[in-house]
Amino acid sequence: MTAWLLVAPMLLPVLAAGVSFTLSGSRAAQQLLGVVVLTLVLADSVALLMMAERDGPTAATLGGWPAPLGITLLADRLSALLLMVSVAVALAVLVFSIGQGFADSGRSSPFAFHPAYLLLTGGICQAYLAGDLFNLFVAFEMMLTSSYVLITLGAGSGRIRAGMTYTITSLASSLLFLTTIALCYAATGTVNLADLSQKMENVPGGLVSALSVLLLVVFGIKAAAVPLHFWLPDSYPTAPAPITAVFAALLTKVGVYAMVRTQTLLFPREETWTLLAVAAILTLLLGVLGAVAQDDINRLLSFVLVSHIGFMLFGLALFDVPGLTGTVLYTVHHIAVQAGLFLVAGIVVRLAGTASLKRLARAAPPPPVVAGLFLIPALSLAGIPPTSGFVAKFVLLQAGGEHGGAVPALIAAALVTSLLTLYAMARLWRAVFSAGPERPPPSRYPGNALILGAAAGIVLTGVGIAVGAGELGRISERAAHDLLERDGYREAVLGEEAG
Amino acid sequence: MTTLDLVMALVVGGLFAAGFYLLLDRSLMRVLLGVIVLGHAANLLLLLTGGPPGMPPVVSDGDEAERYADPLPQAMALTAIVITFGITTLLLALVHRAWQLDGHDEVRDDVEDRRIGTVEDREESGPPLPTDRDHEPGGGSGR
Amino acid sequence: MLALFALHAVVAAFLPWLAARAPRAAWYVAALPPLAAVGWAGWHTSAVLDGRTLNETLSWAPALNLTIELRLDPLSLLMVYVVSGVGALVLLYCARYLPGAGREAALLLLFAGVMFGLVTADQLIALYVFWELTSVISFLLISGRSEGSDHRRAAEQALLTTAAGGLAMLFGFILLGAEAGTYRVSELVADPPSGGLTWLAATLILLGAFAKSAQIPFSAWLPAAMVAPTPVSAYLHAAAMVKAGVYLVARLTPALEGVGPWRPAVLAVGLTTMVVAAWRALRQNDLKLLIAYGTVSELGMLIALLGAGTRTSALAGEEMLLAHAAFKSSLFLTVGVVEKTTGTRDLTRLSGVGRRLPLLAVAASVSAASMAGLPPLVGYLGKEAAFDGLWHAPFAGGAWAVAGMALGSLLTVAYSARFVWGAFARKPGVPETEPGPAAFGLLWPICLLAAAAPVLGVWYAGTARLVEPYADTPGLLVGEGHAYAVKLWHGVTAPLLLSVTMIVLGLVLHQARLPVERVRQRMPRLPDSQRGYDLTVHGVDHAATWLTRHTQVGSLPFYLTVLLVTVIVVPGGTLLSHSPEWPEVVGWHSPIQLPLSIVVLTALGGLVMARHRLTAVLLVGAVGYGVAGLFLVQGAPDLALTQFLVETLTLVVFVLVLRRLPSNFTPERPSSRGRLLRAGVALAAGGCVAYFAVSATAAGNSLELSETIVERAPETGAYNAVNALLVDFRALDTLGEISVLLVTAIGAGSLLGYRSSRRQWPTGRRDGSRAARAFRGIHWDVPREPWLPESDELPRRDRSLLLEVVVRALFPAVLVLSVYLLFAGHYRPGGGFAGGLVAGQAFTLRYLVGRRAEAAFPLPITPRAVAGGGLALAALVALAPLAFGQPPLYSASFELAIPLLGDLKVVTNVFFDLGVYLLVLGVCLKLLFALAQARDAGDTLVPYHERPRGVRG
Amino acid sequence: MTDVVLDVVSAVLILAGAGFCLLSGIGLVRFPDTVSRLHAASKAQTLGVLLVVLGAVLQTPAGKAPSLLLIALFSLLTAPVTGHIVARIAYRTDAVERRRVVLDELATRLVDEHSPDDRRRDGGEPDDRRPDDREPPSPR
Amino acid sequence: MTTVANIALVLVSLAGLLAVGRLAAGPGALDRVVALDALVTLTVVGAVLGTLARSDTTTGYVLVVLSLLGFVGSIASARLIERREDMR
Amino acid sequence: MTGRRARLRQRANTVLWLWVLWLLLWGGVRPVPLVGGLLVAVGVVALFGLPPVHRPRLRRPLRLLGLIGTLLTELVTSSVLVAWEAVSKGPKVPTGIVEVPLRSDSELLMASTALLSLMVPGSLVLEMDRERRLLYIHALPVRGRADAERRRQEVAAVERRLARAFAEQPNDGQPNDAAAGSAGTGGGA
Ligand code: NA
Ligand code: NA
Repeated sequence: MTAWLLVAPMLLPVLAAGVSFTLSGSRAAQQLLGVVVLTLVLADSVALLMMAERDGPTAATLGGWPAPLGITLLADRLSALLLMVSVAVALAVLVFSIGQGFADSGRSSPFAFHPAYLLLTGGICQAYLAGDLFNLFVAFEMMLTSSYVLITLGAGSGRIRAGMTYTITSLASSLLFLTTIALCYAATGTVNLADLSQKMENVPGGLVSALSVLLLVVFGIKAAAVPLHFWLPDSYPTAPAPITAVFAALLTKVGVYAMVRTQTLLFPREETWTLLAVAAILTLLLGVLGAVAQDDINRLLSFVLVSHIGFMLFGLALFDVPGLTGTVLYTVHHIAVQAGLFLVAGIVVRLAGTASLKRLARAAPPPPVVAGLFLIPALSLAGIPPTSGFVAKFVLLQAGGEHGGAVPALIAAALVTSLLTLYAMARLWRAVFSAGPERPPPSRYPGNALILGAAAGIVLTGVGIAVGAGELGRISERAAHDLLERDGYREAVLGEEAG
Repeated sequence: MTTLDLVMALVVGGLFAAGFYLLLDRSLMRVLLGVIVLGHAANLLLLLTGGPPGMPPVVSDGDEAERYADPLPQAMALTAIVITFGITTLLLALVHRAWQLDGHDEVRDDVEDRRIGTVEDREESGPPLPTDRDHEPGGGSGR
Repeated sequence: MLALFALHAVVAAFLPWLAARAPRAAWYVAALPPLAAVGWAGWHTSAVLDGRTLNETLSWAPALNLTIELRLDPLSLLMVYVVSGVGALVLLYCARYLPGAGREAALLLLFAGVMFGLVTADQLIALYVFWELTSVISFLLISGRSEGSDHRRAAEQALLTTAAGGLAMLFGFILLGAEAGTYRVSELVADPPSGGLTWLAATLILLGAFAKSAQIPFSAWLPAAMVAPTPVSAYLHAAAMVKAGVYLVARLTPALEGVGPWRPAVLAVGLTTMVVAAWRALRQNDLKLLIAYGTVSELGMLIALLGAGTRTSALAGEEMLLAHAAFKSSLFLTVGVVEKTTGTRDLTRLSGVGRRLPLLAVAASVSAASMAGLPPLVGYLGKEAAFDGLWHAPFAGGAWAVAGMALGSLLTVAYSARFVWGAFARKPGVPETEPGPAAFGLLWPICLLAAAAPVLGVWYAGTARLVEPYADTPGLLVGEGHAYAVKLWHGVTAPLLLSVTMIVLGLVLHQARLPVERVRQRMPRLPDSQRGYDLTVHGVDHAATWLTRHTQVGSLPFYLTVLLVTVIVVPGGTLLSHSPEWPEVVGWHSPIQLPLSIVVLTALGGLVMARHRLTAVLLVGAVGYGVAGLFLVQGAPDLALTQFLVETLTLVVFVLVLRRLPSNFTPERPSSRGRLLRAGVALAAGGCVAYFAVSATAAGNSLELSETIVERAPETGAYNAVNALLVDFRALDTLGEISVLLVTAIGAGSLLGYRSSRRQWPTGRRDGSRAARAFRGIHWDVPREPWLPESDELPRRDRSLLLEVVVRALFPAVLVLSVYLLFAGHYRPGGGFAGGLVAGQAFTLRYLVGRRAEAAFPLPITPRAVAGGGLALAALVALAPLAFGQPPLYSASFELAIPLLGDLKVVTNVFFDLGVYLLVLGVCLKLLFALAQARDAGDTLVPYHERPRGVRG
Repeated sequence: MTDVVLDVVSAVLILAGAGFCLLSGIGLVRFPDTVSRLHAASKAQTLGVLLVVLGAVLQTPAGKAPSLLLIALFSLLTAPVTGHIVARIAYRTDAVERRRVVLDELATRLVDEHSPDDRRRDGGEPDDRRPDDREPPSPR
Repeated sequence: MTTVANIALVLVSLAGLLAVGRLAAGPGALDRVVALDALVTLTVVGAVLGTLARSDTTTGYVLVVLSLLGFVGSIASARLIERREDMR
Repeated sequence: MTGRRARLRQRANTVLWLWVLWLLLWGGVRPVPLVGGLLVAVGVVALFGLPPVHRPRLRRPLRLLGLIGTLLTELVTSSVLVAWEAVSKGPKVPTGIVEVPLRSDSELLMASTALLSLMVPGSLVLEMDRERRLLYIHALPVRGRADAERRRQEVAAVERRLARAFAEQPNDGQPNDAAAGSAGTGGGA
């Protein structure tokens, strides 16, 4: 049964995508199928989390072939947690896009959105559960290729240009990933992660370090860590709000997840600390300063996204239980919050007809409910207590507080970033929610219940993360523990003789 | 275990170098060619990691397993080839669409990045800039 | 305590709803929770003062050190009286002042609740939580709902300043917590940390307190925040929020007064602020700004007193804190009434208001007197203690402190006088103001607050009982055996004389305001913290735009160059630095690799030089075929087969797209410097990868897995180990891969499917030889027979009898070949992919001859259904074992005994492969259909290079 | 004995086939125009494949030979088609070095046929002209 | 036999190099098409020789596909060249 | 023969060809491929069948084999010729374009003639004129009229022998004369 729970998050969306593609004639059927399947996957992910929480890392090999012969899927606390939050967000975004009518409006190809979206979700799920480096690559490709399609769907000129930037950079990263897999295989003769983590111990140290760093670069591109981030602010903002939301919330996080997974499992003795710390500081500061410099609401949020990847690198750089706990929590929180903000930004842009802060400042403010929906994730992003952002950030800072050396610099960068994020959010608030000279207030909200409901759902997810910080904190801490104690993972995959 | 031979190292390096060179171009078509070449490079490398040339891994009775070429990199490379093919067609469609819309398939610089001027033209002051972006989903083309 | 906090929040949630229905009653309801808090505090007062503290805990996330610990001790008690008492009165005042403002009511009440939480928090992180919440609520209150940009900026400034301080403070808390091993305040005070980074923690915490309490240089936000409605200012900026910093200092002084920078910083900043802000208050004409500066000044004094770390100064600080809350909020509320009744707060336009509003004038004067420190008011009690405490200070620098305090008092007296004079006095030359009637509902809260001054002053014993327990905290210094008692009369002491002197001098200063103003005009300007704030923000903006402009340049080649350089420098550098020696390499393993390598490298060389698209496409095809050859040499016929098929299909798709593109690349040629750089980076990256490859293969992998695969492949029914991997061992990869293929077909179909095209490359021109031209009109080679029915759609000169005949013969053969490959994959090179690709090529062939793939595919199912169905079939085969209690992707094998044929072995993974086949075929068809569609759409357009310059952009 | 004969025959066939391949390569490089080079390229496609495959067939067990025969069959079927189509297009696009053409009966015929421009002037055969044959409007 | 096959391989390889030379040199696009087509055929010949040299019996089926479909790309490219004078 | 029967016969022929192909691919006649091949062949023809065309029947297969044998010898000799031209003349090789009139009106025969003559090195079919039944052959080397005439005869011979093998009667026993006026007139453009 474990195997079924593990494989369903990928198989169901893939099956549904196939069916959805053939169903292209019927929009309603596609919509229903999408929502039903993602709901099922959400339920599945909850079950996985409960299982992982109870039993620790749980693996299944497919087709009845033992690892490393067959492909291993594995859920531990980290992957199940991220899976659950990601699927929840994906579901909410799907509802949002159905409400917004985006899913229907690709004029040339109304059939394209749903299958692509389902495959995107399937790829994301698979990436979290993959216990095999090459399978992870395939999952990435599913996810990324779907994203190439989604970002260029219904495309005008600007989006094509942005799509080029996004696609080409991602492709470069994918090709590097494939190359790295080849190198890992060359050195070890396996691509199974658990097997790799054992065989990597026999590989000469210099090569291991280099492979570790190479993987960092590969996933750093996907995660948009500085200086590999440039593509993100140039591409995400042009996509429609739900697409941007799901990209921002999920794709970069999968990169972070892969980084955490591989670094902890394969290269535990590597001294990547300095590199990661430097990358974290640069990411935090360059990202947030970029946000401060923007005049476009979506670009601003994209830069904030880049910046906050730095927080996740922060915890990974510490490479201890408190630090990784922080990374886990921050990732979980950021998924919900960033998605929520992009969705609300989408509503704002839709209402005002512009994304420029300058022009938004002149426009009439959106209704208070939108302000409320904006405020909570915005404060969360800035790490203002008692939001989820604060919880996650606090855990990271606290983890950093235990270290000496150069860590205070990291903490200082994180604090400056928090402050500048707040500044950026305040600028947004000022532009969007102040009454400009164009006075006429919107008499009636032109959206519908689905849009607001979906946005509210995501925002409430963020609130839930803050409220449930106790339980989440416990899970995250154990997840971090599992990450550093690799024996659990190896035993789950390779059986008792591993270790 | 033998190392990669010099000739193959040269080919792999050459494929990567040429691929990267093309990837750095502004012409989307050249970039696409670069992606294809890099795909070849990665696949070849993957295959070469399986060791020196061997018999095709089609099992027949009485053969020793060592005689065969390593099948795993082959399977992985095959998967990667198909993926690269898919992406190639997608990019080609993108080239086509770019040309359809703009009359060129050049990867132009992002205009929004140019728009970051100075602090003085922040939202507090200065005349509003006209926006050329369409935020309506699906809109923008062909109208 | 938690219940009280919850009460605030719950009531606040209902206020907007209530206010819309009962504008005034909403405020009365709003006042209930703070009143309940005051009542609750009253109930527990004696117990708490006797040392029995109340504790409550809310477990939020204990694993993360996030617990809300609340504790009512004497200092908290004092603060509860201040924040809840004043809060209740302000809310009641608002019933008249801001009826129906539901949002403000909710926020103010919430604020009261948060302040209540803040002053009772016994855990640093909980304290920080409430602390930041006050900042946020103050931001929302100041900015208003849809006010102008000055409100927004003021709110933003307040938020940023206090949040910046808050963050510093949080850092300090974390360092302190790490040092002490606890975040509990009571434990910290009981066992103060001292070593390590405690000094840094203390400094950072002070930064937070200074920012929150508007100390120089962070003071600018408070005067700016005066744009808020007056009751908001009265509460936030007199009684509550700004007191948070003071409270924090008071809270931690017992623990940290001994830490290096604490006392000097507190005294220097506090007293400087006291003097400078008071000096500024003296020149304000806006009554509200006047008391705002006054507030800053008073806060400086409070910080200095409560941070000085002696028992007497703590007493003084507590007295003053109590006094200040009462008099300053009453004065703010007074300004509110004045403004509401007269329409102005400008003291140069007010005259004779005192006569018209006598009750207000009296109440305000009493408050002002308390502010000035006149006996027998509570302000006097505090100031006496302050002078005494500093006079007998058990630490160095006490004399400076006394001087600062004295100067500050002098100025305080002067601006107090200026306030009373400005608001109420008749001024020669100013027309008498005609204020409207002031509702009693506005006046009585002011009177009540004003009355607190004499009551607390005269009933000093009660006041002392309230303030002494904190001052007796063990951490505070008791100077020279001198136990100061709170009394109105201590006899004629040096502090008394000092106090009297300052009052007199202060009044003199007020009288001499005109000459003083002239002196001030000639003095150099003091550094302005507002200007400092503006410069900082501006600097950040500038730095941000500069940095972003120079990094986020928008150029994809630049980004990719950075990426490659990163790869070269970081992983490449790591490898080089670890293993400098080159491993032993052989020249080649198989001589046939040599010519193939030359083919590949030559084609590559041509490719990077090519300027024509078609040339490049053909060369990249050659590279692909060469690589396929290398695959064959390597012993990978499956791979070579797929590579070859893919290469051919790619070439076809390329060509079909190229029909509509210009022949040369755009842009034609990059700059030579750029090219050189690119070449350098690319060569370095290529070399880097090659070096990696050699090093990694030299590491020597284990052959264990590959041997297992070969040995166990027959168990899957597939003797071709590669096929066994694809359809069984690693079928999940295959499923993912065909998903990718499907989605690319979706994307390509959607991108090619636009009918908007205005652009098509013109076909044929008028040049060429006469013979060549002639062929445009000649169509000799048109078969009569319907060899391929769709080809009569073609331009007739494109037809070819030979081609049609051969394709007619080959088309079914190719399909048969594809089916063969599908089934042969188990035993030979082939499989679903190869089969599907070959089938796709059958239709490609028909498309090339007839330009209509639809005609070749006469079945009633669409390519979409073929592709989607293929994916669904593969996924279903993966799911099917569920019905039989087997793991996912399990492949069953059956022996079927069929008459005549003998035993037939069926392995279910064949159906998986069939799904792959169908999907690949469907994808190919989809592509062909989309390409056909794209071709048909649109008409002629002027090509890019021939358009006028301006249009190209 | 037969084995030796078989070996010798197949060696001769193979070497001859490979030799023709090489010669075709030389022709491909040395011939003056596209159509002539096409002649050379056809050599590899027909004779080279044929001889080498035949040589290989002699060395292969009977069960595996059919695949080789199919190679020969398909090569013989498809190569001429490519040759024809490419040659036709080469001629139509002037990829013929006319200085080396001593005799061109096709050109003679073409001269006899009236040119398309003339025909259009005459208004002849409008029905034969498909949309794709239209001349593009000149760029404005 | 292996020797014969190897000698033949050398000859075919030389032919392949000449073909790739033509492919790189052009000058016309049609020349490149011809060269590419020749290259594919030479690959088939070379592969047949290779299987002979290694007595590998599985690769032959790959070459069937190659010989059957090798001309698809050439025809597609040639057709393009006919339509687009600027691509010659 | 009715249309339906012709259709059936042609389809049966196609099925046969596909069946043989299948068996060749599997490399032997064993029960499973035999049945499977028939199924596949019938399936392909049923799903993707093409309209019937006029196809002359192959009456004398041995003649066809003989023709192919002759062609093979010709193949070798002319290959040597072309190869020699490549090595010796190279860039200076003289070529010619020769018009060949055909007798048969069967499209299959015309195509087969073209195909077979294409296999002979040194000749490429440049154009086909279906209506006038003409082939234009680019031949190499062609030094003059005589060479051209020889080529014309060679191709005509191929057609003749094909027609005999297929027992197809040429329309009028004479080369069609539509091109007679221009045939033989030389001169390049
Ligand atoms: Na590491
Ligand atoms: Na606005």
